[in-house]
Parts: sequence; C-alpha cells; structure tokens
Amino acid sequence: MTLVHDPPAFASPTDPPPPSLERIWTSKDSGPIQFVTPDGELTDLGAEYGVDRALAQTLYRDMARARRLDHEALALQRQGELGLWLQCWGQEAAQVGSVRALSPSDYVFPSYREHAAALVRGVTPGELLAQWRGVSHAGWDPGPYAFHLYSLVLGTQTLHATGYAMGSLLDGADDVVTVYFGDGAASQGDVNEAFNWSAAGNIPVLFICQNNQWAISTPTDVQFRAPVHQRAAGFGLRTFHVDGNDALATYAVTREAAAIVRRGEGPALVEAETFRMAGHSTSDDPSRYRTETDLATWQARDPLLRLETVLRSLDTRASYFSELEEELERLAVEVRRACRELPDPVLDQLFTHTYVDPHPLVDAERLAYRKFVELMSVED
Amino acid sequence: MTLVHDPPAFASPTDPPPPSLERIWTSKDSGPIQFVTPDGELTDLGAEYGVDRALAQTLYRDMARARRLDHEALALQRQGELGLWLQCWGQEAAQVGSVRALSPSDYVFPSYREHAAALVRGVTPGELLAQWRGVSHAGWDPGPYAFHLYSLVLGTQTLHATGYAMGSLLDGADDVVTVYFGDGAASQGDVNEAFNWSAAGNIPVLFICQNNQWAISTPTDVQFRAPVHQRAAGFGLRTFHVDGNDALATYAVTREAAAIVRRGEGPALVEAETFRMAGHSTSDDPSRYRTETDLATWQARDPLLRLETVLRSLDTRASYFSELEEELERLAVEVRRACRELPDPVLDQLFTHTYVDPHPLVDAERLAYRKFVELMSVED
Amino acid sequence: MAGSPTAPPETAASTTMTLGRALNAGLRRAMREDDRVVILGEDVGALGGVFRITDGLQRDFGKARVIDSPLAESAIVGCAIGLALRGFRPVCEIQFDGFVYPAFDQIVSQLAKMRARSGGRLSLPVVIRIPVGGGIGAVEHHSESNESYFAHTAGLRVISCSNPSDAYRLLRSAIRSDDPVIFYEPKRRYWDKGLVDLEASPASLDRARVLRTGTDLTIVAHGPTVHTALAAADAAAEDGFSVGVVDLRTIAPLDMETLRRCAEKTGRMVVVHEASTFMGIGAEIAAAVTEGCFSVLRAPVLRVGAYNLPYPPAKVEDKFLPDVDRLLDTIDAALSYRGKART
Amino acid sequence: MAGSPTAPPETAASTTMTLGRALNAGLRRAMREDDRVVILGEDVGALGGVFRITDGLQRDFGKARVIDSPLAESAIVGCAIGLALRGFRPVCEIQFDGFVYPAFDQIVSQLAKMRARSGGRLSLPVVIRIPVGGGIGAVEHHSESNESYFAHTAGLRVISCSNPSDAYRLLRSAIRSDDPVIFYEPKRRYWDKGLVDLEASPASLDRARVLRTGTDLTIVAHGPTVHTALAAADAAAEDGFSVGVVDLRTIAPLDMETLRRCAEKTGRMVVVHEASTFMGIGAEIAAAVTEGCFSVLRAPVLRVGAYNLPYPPAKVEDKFLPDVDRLLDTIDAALSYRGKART
Ligand SMILES: Cc1ncc(C[n+]2csc(CCOP(=O)(O)OP(=O)(O)O)c2C)c(N)n1
Ligand SMILES: Cc1ncc(C[n+]2csc(CCOP(=O)(O)OP(=O)(O)O)c2C)c(N)n1
Ligand SMILES: [Mg+2]
Ligand SMILES: [Mg+2]
Repeated sequence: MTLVHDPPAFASPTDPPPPSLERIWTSKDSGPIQFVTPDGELTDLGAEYGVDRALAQTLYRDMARARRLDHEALALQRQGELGLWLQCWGQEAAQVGSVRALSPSDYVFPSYREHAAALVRGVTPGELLAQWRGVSHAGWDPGPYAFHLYSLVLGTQTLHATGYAMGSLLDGADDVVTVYFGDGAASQGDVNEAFNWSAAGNIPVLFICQNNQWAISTPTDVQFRAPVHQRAAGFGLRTFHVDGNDALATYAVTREAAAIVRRGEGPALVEAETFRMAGHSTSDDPSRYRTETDLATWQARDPLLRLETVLRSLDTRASYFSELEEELERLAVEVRRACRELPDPVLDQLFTHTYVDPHPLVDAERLAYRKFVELMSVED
Repeated sequence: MTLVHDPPAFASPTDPPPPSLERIWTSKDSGPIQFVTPDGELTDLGAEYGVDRALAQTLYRDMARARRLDHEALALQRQGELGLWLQCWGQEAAQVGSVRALSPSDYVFPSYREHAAALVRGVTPGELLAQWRGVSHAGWDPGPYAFHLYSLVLGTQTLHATGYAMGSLLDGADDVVTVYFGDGAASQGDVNEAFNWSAAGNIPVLFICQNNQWAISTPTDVQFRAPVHQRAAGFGLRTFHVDGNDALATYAVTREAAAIVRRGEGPALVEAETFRMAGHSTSDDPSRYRTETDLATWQARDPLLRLETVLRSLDTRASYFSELEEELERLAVEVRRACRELPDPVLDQLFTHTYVDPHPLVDAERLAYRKFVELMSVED
Repeated sequence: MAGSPTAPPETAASTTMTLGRALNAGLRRAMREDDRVVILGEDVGALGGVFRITDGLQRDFGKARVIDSPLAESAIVGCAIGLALRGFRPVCEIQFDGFVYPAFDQIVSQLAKMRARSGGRLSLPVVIRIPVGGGIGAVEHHSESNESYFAHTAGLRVISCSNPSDAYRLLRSAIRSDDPVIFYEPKRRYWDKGLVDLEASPASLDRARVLRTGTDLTIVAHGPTVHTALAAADAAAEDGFSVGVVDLRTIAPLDMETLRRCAEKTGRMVVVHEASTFMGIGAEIAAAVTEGCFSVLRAPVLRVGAYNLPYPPAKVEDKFLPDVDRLLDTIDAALSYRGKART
Repeated sequence: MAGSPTAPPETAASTTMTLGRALNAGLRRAMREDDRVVILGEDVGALGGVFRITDGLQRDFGKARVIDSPLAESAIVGCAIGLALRGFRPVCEIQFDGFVYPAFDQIVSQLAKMRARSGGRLSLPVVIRIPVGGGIGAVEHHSESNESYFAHTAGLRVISCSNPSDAYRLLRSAIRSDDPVIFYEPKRRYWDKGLVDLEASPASLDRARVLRTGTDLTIVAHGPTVHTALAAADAAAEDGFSVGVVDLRTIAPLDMETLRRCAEKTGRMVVVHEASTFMGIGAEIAAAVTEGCFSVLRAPVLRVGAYNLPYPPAKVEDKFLPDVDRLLDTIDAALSYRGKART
C-alpha cells in the first residue's frame, strides 16, 4: 500500500496545493484521472492527494447502500412489485463521489438513473420507487432535497439546470447548479444548447456526464467521435475527465470543478468513465448487443471492491463493516416494506394537479368522470 | 508588392506542398488564416501559396456580380418591388471563395444570405429574387445547380446536408456535401447535432460558418464563448479558421478542407470571419444596436477592394476591369427586368404542390376554392 | 373604430395606443409590480425585439431582467423552466410563430407536464409570447397559426388577443398566472390603435367576450380574425341579418358557457381562424357546441380557415387568408339551412 | 378472434403472426423490393429496436441500410430528409411516442413543407414509425397519443394501423408513397395475432375500413382503440343494438366518404381515441360529419377520449384510457337522443 494521508493533504491549508485535476484538452489525451487503481492501490496522484478516512468511509457506505437498494429493487421488479427498474449497478462511485463533493444546498437535476445520488440527498426508498411502481410520475418533493424530479426525455434537464443557475446568479447566490446526463443524452440538441448557453452567459452550472459506455444497445463510438469532455472544452467549458469507478478521484475532481463554478469562472463539465453493469432496464436484453468479456473487464473495475481494498489497507475497524452490513439489512427491509406500502394513485386527484388556477374544461371532465364512476359503482 | 506566383505554387504537383492551413485548436489561438492584408499586401503565407491570376480574376468577378445584384435588389426593395431583402454585402469573399473551391457537382445547402454563392452556381437573378418578391417560397430547381433551396429556419439545413452526405456515402460517391450557416444559427441544437452525427459517422460534410459578427442585433459574445471552429474541433471535426474577407485565403482553406472530406477523413468546418455590412434585412434598423465605428473598421477590410489591389498589383489588364464594368451594367438591367417579370403565383396551383399522391381533403378544398372564386367573379 | 364594441369604457387612465405599445405597457407594468418577472428571447434587448414589443425595457430594467439570448428556442423555453423553478416569472419571446417548433419538446413535454408530474407540487409561471398569423407579406415560416398544437396539450393555457385593451389586460393576467401560458399576438394588428385603460384590472384568462350581439348567427373568432368577423357582421347587417361576434380570447380552455349561450340564442354559428380548418380550433368548437346545443342548432357549425396547405407565398396570402368574402359566403351557407331547431 | 371482421381472406401466403412480426415482414419486404429503402433510428440494429420491430434486418441487410443512430431525434428526421433528397426512401423509427417532439421542427417545418416550398419539384418519401398509446404500464412519456399534432400539419399523411394484416399492408404502402407519412403502431397491440397475407397488395392510404356494419350507431376508432370498439359493439349487440365499427386507418386525410356513408346509415356516431378529447381527431370527425350529414343525424357525434391531463401513472391508466364501459356509456348517451333526423 502506498502513501496514505489521514487526515488528507488537501484538508490542510498550509500544505502546498495539489496539482490541478483539470483536463486541458489536447490531441493526445492522457486518460482519466485516477487516484486508486482497480486493484485498490493508490496512484501517484492519489497518493499526493492522500485519503481522508472519514470521507472514504462515507463514500463507501453511500455506495453500498445504493447497491443494496438497486439489488432489492431489481428483485421487487422480478416479483411484479415494480413495473420497471433501471439499475445504477456499476455507477455508484460516479454518482456518490460527485454528489458528495457539492454543498447540500446545490440544486441537482438528475437524469433517471441517479439512485445513488438520490439516496445521498435523503430521498427515501419509497419516494425513489414510486415512479417505477407506477403510482406517480415523481415520488418526492424536490425542494427539501435540492434534488429535482427525474427527467426521462433525454437531456432536457440540462437546460432546466442552466435556467435555474441563471436564477441563482440573478439572486446573487453562489450555488453550483448540477446536472447529470449520460453519454447517449449528450447527442441531443438540448444538451449542446445548454453547453453553449451556459458558457456564453458564464452561468454557474456543473455538468456531470456519466459515460457508462452504452445508451441502451448503442455504444459510445456510434454516439460520438470525440469524448464528451473534449467537446465541452470546445464550447469553452472548464473540463475534467475522471475514472468514474474511483470514488475518491471523482470526489476530488468534482470538488475542483465545483469550486471553479462557484468562483464564477463559468460552467464546468466532469466526464466520469463508468459502466452500466446491468441491462438498460429490466425490459432490456443486453446479451443481444454486448459480450461477457465486456462485463468481466468492468467487473474487475468494481467501484465498491476498489474502495473496500483502500479502507482495509487503512486498517478500518471491523465494526465499520459489520455495522454497515446491519444497516444494509435494515435498508433492504425498508425498501421492500416501503415499496409495498406505496398508496395507489387516485385518478380523481390528478384533476387538481395539472393547473394551478381553476380550469373549466378540467372541472367539467372531473364532473363527468365522477358521474361515470358513480354509474359504474351502481351497476356493479 | 511581395512575391507573386503566376501560375500558383499549389497548382504544380512537383513543388513541395505548402504548409497545411488546418487549425489544430489550442488555448492560444493564432487568429484566422490570411493571405492578403486589408491593404492588399500578400502575407508570408499568402506569398508562399502564391496567387493564381485566373482564379483571382474569377473570384473578383464573382464578388463584383454579387455586390451589384445585392445593390440592385436593395433598390428594388426600396421601390416596393421586393417585400424583403437580406443583403450579402460584405460577405462576398466568404461565399465566393468557398463555393469556388468545391467541385460544381458538390451539393450545397445554403442558409438564406448566400446570394453570391448562388450566382456562382448559376442561379439566375429572377430565380434568386422570387422568394423575396413573395411569388414563391423557392425560386429555383435545386438539382441542376446542385444548390438547395434557402432554409429560413436556422440551422435545420445542416442536418439535411448530413443526411444527403450519408446518401452520398451509400452511393459510393466522393461528394463533399457543403452547408452554410451563420454565427447565430450555430447556437441551435440542430447544428450541434449535425456536428456530432457527422463526426461520429465519418460523414463527408463540409460545414461553412460565415461568422459575420451579428445575428440580427445579437453580437457573437452573447452567442458563444469560444469560436465556432474551436467548438467543432471539440466534436472531432477537422477545423479551419480563415479571414472571410480574403477571397484567396478562403479559397485555399476551403480547398484543403474539401480535400480532407473527399478523402473520407471525416467532416470538416471552415469558420470564415466576415461582417454583415448592412442591416440584418431591409426591415432592420442596425443603428439601434451597433456603431458607425464598427462599420468603419470593417469597411476598411472590404473584400472587393482588397482583391482589386492584388489584381492591380499583378498588372491585370485594364480591359478586365472595363469589361467587368460592362457586365455589371448588363447584370443590373437583368436583375431589374427579371424581378418585374416574375409571374405572380396562382393559389389554385398550390393545391397540387403539397402532396404527390391524390389527397381527398386537398381535392375537396380546391373544389370549394374554385366554386368560391367563381361565385366572386359572378358577383363582381 | 370609435365606439366599437372592442373599446373599453373610458377612464382617466385611458390612452389611445397601438396593440404593440399596449403589450409593451403590459410588460413594463408587470416588471414594475413584480421584480421576479424577467424577459428572455432573441433580440429583446437593445433592439426591443423585431416588433419592438420590448422596446426600452432593457434600458429601464437592465440586462439582468431583459435578457438577449443566444439563438436557440429550445434553450429559451428550457431555461425559462429553470428560472421558474427558481422562483422567477419568465416571459419568453419567440421571434415568429414558425420558430417555436424547435422548442416544442420543452413546451409540451416539460413546461406543460411538470406540474402534473410533480403531483401538483411545482408550478411553472412561464409565459411564451408568440407573434402569430399572416397578412404582413412575410416570407415563409413567418405567418404560421399554430394554436391547435398547444390547445391540444394538457397543462398549457392558450390566449389570443385581438385589440390593444385586451392585449394589455390579458398579458398582465398571463404573467400573474401560475400556469404556463402560450400568449398569441396578432402580428398584423400590432399597429391597430385602440383605447387602453392602464388602471383596468387584469382580464380573466377563461372568459370569451361577446363583442357584438346578434340574433341570426354568431361568428366566433380570435386574434387577427376578430377584425374580419366584425367587418363581416357589419356587411351582413346591411343585408338585414343580425350577426353577433364572439372574441374567444382564450383558446384553451374554451369559454363553453359563452359559446353555448350564443349558439342557443342564434341557432347558427360560424368559426373563423387563420389556422388550417382541418383539426383547427373550429373543429373543437363545432363538436362541443353541437354536443351541448344539438337540439337548438338550425345549421351545422361551419368553419372558415386556411386550406390544408402550407402557408403560401406573400403574393397570394390575401386569397389564402379567411377574409370578409369567404366569411360571408359561409354565413350565407349557414343561414340557408332551412331546418328549424329540434326543440 | 377467429373469423373476426379484421381478418383478411385466407390465401396460400397467409400466415398467423403478431402485429409486430407483420411490421417486421413489411419492412423486410420493402427493403428487398427496393434497395433505396433504408432504416434509421435508435437501437434498430443488433437490438432490433426496443419492440424488436427491426429484428434481424441489420443482420440481413447490413449496417449501411439499417443504421443505428446517435441519440437525437431531430437529427434522425433531419438526416432522413437529406437521404430522401438524395433519392433514398428512409424509414425512421422513433423509440416511443413521447420522444418525437425534439424532431417536431424537422417534421412540421421541414419534412411536411419542403415539397410545397419547392413548388412541387421535390418529394420526400420518408416514413416515421411511432409506437403509440398507452396500456402497457409504462413510465411517463411512453404512452402518448399525439396524432392530432401531425394530422393538423399540411403536407403529412398520418396512418394508424390496428391489426397485423393492415400493419403489413399499410406499412408497405407508406414506404412506397412519395409523400411523408407518420406511421402509428399501437404498441399494446404489438403482440396481438392475426392472419397476414404476405402476397396481398399494399393497402390504400386514404381509405377507412368498415369492420362491422350496424344500423343504430357507428363507432369510429383507430389503432389501439379499434379492439375496444369491436368489444363495445359486441356488448351493445347483447343489449339489442346494432352497432357498426369503422377503423379509420388514415387519420390524415380522413376518409370522409366512408364516414359520411356510415353516419347517414346509422344517424348516430361515437368516436373513440386515446388522445385527449379536446382537439382530438374526434373533434374534426364530429365537425365534418355534422357538416356533411346535419339533416340525418339523430344525435350529436359524441367523443370518448382522454381527459385534458397529461397521461397518468401506470397504476391508473386503465381508468384513464377509453375502455368498453366508457364507450358503452357514451353509446347510451347517443342512443338516448330521441329526436328524429330532420329529413
Ligand atoms: C429524447 C429521448 N429519446 C429516446 C429516449 C429513449 N431512451 C431512454 S434511455 C435511452 C438511452 C440513454 O442513454 P444514456 O444517455 O447514455 O444514459 P444511460 O441509460 O446509459 O444511463 C434511450 C434511447 C428517451 N428517453 N428520450
Ligand atoms: C429557428 C429560428 N429562430 C429565429 C429565427 C429568426 N432569425 C432569422 S435570421 C436570425 C439571425 C441569424 O443570424 P446568423 O445565423 O448569424 O445569420 P446572419 O443573419 O448573420 O447571416 C434570426 C434570429 C429563425 N429564422 N429561425
Ligand atoms: Mg449511457
Ligand atoms: Mg451572423
């Protein structure tokens, strides 16, 4: 095991600053920033930054919780309790490492696979599953978590984040409005408009692209020629490229990116290289388009195993792991319970959810609906 | 006057190749490629490339014709003969230099201000004015000129060009499908989707961005943070940046870019720096948003004057200029005549222009229209 | 048109102004009353928009609140959504009707649905102003009438103003509304003048207005065709027919109460709009009025709209646009039905 | 449903297959017959599309003709336009109904208008396939019924298939047509089986089909609701009413001849669709049929559609979707009008 700082080097203001992690794009790309190798060894850069034990434990716990939730949700879907589930398996470090590097009040616009990030922000399992059980379109109130509803129309949320950040600027706040999207979504016009608009207006948005190598069956080489961070640099964003299965590196990189944005130096982008270990969704059949070898390669880069190795090499107390194991069991129970207890939606209520002000047509249709329901109940 | 090759250096296959004009983007941008200074002096690079007298004469004539047409069209608009006119004044070199560097069979998708390019391709003055007189939406048949209809919804044509080029590839042709768009249009999602799609698929499209510094009243610094050629490089396009008021440089740069595309090395982009000397259109009032100083600066960079100085320094025969002057007079007469002779459209005919196959609703409506017209003529 | 039914009662604060200036006054007033109101769009700043509707607002309220945007409609609406989520009340300008389509997803899937998706937790007070319709001799894509698309989209309100007074009052109400509003401005009427009471209360967003009462037939119009409808009613009066005119003002929701009342009274109705007849708002009005008033209708509700063709070149637009003659021809057809009401 | 009126006559080439397989067979046949036919869309290659409609086509026709695209709908349609200009016949797949909106401008301003803009010189034989409608328990944006938008757009044809045989024949016709076609596939019927005659001639793109004749009332349906309409007609028959069913097949243009003939025969008509009632195709049918058959209608043309709300979460979609009960309730209402026809 190489050099370990505990507490971390970057926590001390007297130490010389560590090297910047920003990726100035040049034609020879030197690869994503990595602090920990797949085998759990610190890289030179990782060693220079050092490991904050408390942070590492937090990130590991976050990831373990996310993986457990993901696993339970999958089982619930197979049992017919959920209509659909999109696994975040494999992407835990990319999400947890990035969202933990923000201030809790930084408003986050997720895509639809950010379950790990959602859990960190406090969204409850029941709230998280509601949409996939088909009882609502969005299970939580975004305000208290500073975590927006999932967006299923790809890339649209990047513009919402940009507008929200414009508002933050108008309000004189120093938020880092953060938005997640995928390698596939990056091909949408909206995402590129958001890059351009935020760069031109110097809007404080932090873009986090989880490049999980696939958009359903479409690999990234069909999706783009140059990596997304290079593209973003072309728009004038500050850009970072990180091993997204390395939670510590993702944390440090996002921290640096967020600081740039918070200082008002403009928008930034982090491209996190990761992998979607499961199919696109529980409806997908990935065997039609990708090989077991792919999977094995990325299995060897598992974000949890990697950080576990680091923690063990730091002589983390056994109780940390055993307590976490118990917590995960409780979480699993909670996930299953919360899912089954989700109340079914009531169509009648939806008539009040579409407009704020009274709406004669909706009122008339609700009346007709009620009459119809009454009629049916009489006929029964 | 500095060194002049006549015939040009690059015309001879035995000479060593001149330096590449490609712009590999780095954080320090060395500015657009220039062959001729605003004062008409050859730059070092210009001298190295040399001047092809015949080419220079062709380009100058092309530009002079375009400016004259533009001028006449403006007058016609002021007289009420055209509903609207969008001047290309100031952008003649960017258009003529680029379109002349293509093979005449390379299909071109213009935006809506490419009158100079249109004239080069043989579109007649009457065909060019038809749309602005309000007698049709498109005055010419694109096929024979390999020059598509104007596109008024900004940026949409970049995708049409990309699809056309996909078809060219499928057909095994070696066309360089070329598309023009502006600095403003570059902010549209469609344009960025076209960059990405063509780069990912290695599609033979040549993008030509005429950066004329304005999109109606919006200056480029509101539009984007980084220049369009830098952005395109980020997508993985081969990119060029040229002084678009320098016809010779624009020609050489476009030639190199087109060769790359034709060799199947992927899409390329030329950003030509130029200036919209007039208002956005005859309805615009540029005094609301820009200064006389701006105008004066760019007046001094006039593309015609610049090439005229080169031609005169090459001892171009006086008859060249005098014959051209006569030609321009004839053109002016032709423009005025063609405009006034454009036949008014007939609504009845439009009923056959929307669908190829018979369409009962359109047929019924045409019948109703005819009955109504008959009724009105009886009542009169 | 002094004393016309479109003119509001005159008060101390009444001024004669064009429809365009009335909109400018409405925006100014809204910005003064609520500093969360921001404007964004292409060329809305120094230029004041291509129709000068935002004239002087950037000068008076600053670049932070009157935002010249990059040229990207999807981003204009998408960012307005973000601004609204942050507590602002954005008013977007779309430069011309034909350029709203790049923003279509942001409007119909995002703006319209976000409140319902959130279970009623979020609201998006966004106004999208669109100069609409033909008649100004414009080139293609500058004369579209696309209200049907938005009217069919649950979650939006669609407003159409026809005169300076309504323009002022409806725009203020649209900005105050917590629902997203598509706000249509009849571009060929921007220069029409009328009396505007600057102190009048904001108008209701779900009421049509009966501009003229009649007993034989009702014309239903909105935006640019209200003027045409009034002229046709005048002409019909000369022929001895009493024809009423309803200005919809709100296209979604429709004010069915007013429409049914008029249909009951006159037994005959003609709807006129610039959009294609096929699937135009006239279809909905005809279907709904017929459903509500079947027994009292003496003729089918007839429609006058555009033909099922893309908007034609300027030189034939006068033949394409519903005009007084076509309207009168259709009124004749409606009146020529002999049948009595079934009641 | 053996012997159901949707089944075509059996021939040597008849095979039973699902609607999804019939579409696959239609695409395969079109690609074999014309090497200018190319397919493009998200995941249409190795995966065969999320509904497997393009299953095996990339394997058999190669990556050049079955093109996995980047994830960008506007580009899919925009590039299809370019391909068509170059002489190809592209068939685009939009993955789900709710994802067509980013392509809206390319569809309504570019694809629909380019022929008219060119003065009839150009033609764009592009087909846009869209799996449509609800009923599969999907998450939001995956159950939209957006035919109204395209039906209102001059320059497009809008087709909706309801059974395997039509799916096969209409898709082939759509690909052969030189006009742009929006081709709707009822996603909850993809697994419905039926007999398909692989040698049957391509179907007309402007004819509805009378699936069942009746004398008391006609139900008009298309796509996924045709099945519902047939079931309702069965149920009504048990109550002693003779109810006919028309499958529109073409939404734009409508086959008014067939619709008017049925309305004249039965005097009563109910239209059912999954799209919102307000401004749905039912409005146009009601307006146009009433205009054409005013004197013979015994009741107003009534409509059964979605409420004016965004599509709800999956667990209530069965209450939201027009079902047999709501249809029967509306049929009751139509039958309860006492009035005679005016003739
Ligand atoms: C506009 C749009 N088009 C298509 C889809 C269908 N779709 C859902 S997810 C997906 C792939 C997304 O890939 P990526 O952005 O890489 O995210 P990932 O699923 O890998 O997390 C597609 C095509 C969609 N949701 N939205
Ligand atoms: C999608 C769309 N939005 C808005 C417009 C209105 N419009 C026409 S030209 C123009 C400015 C275009 O600027 P640029 O692309 O730089 O081209 P230039 O006019 O300078 O040649 C605008 C906003 C349009 N035509 N299309
Ligand atoms: Mg992905
Ligand atoms: Mg420009």
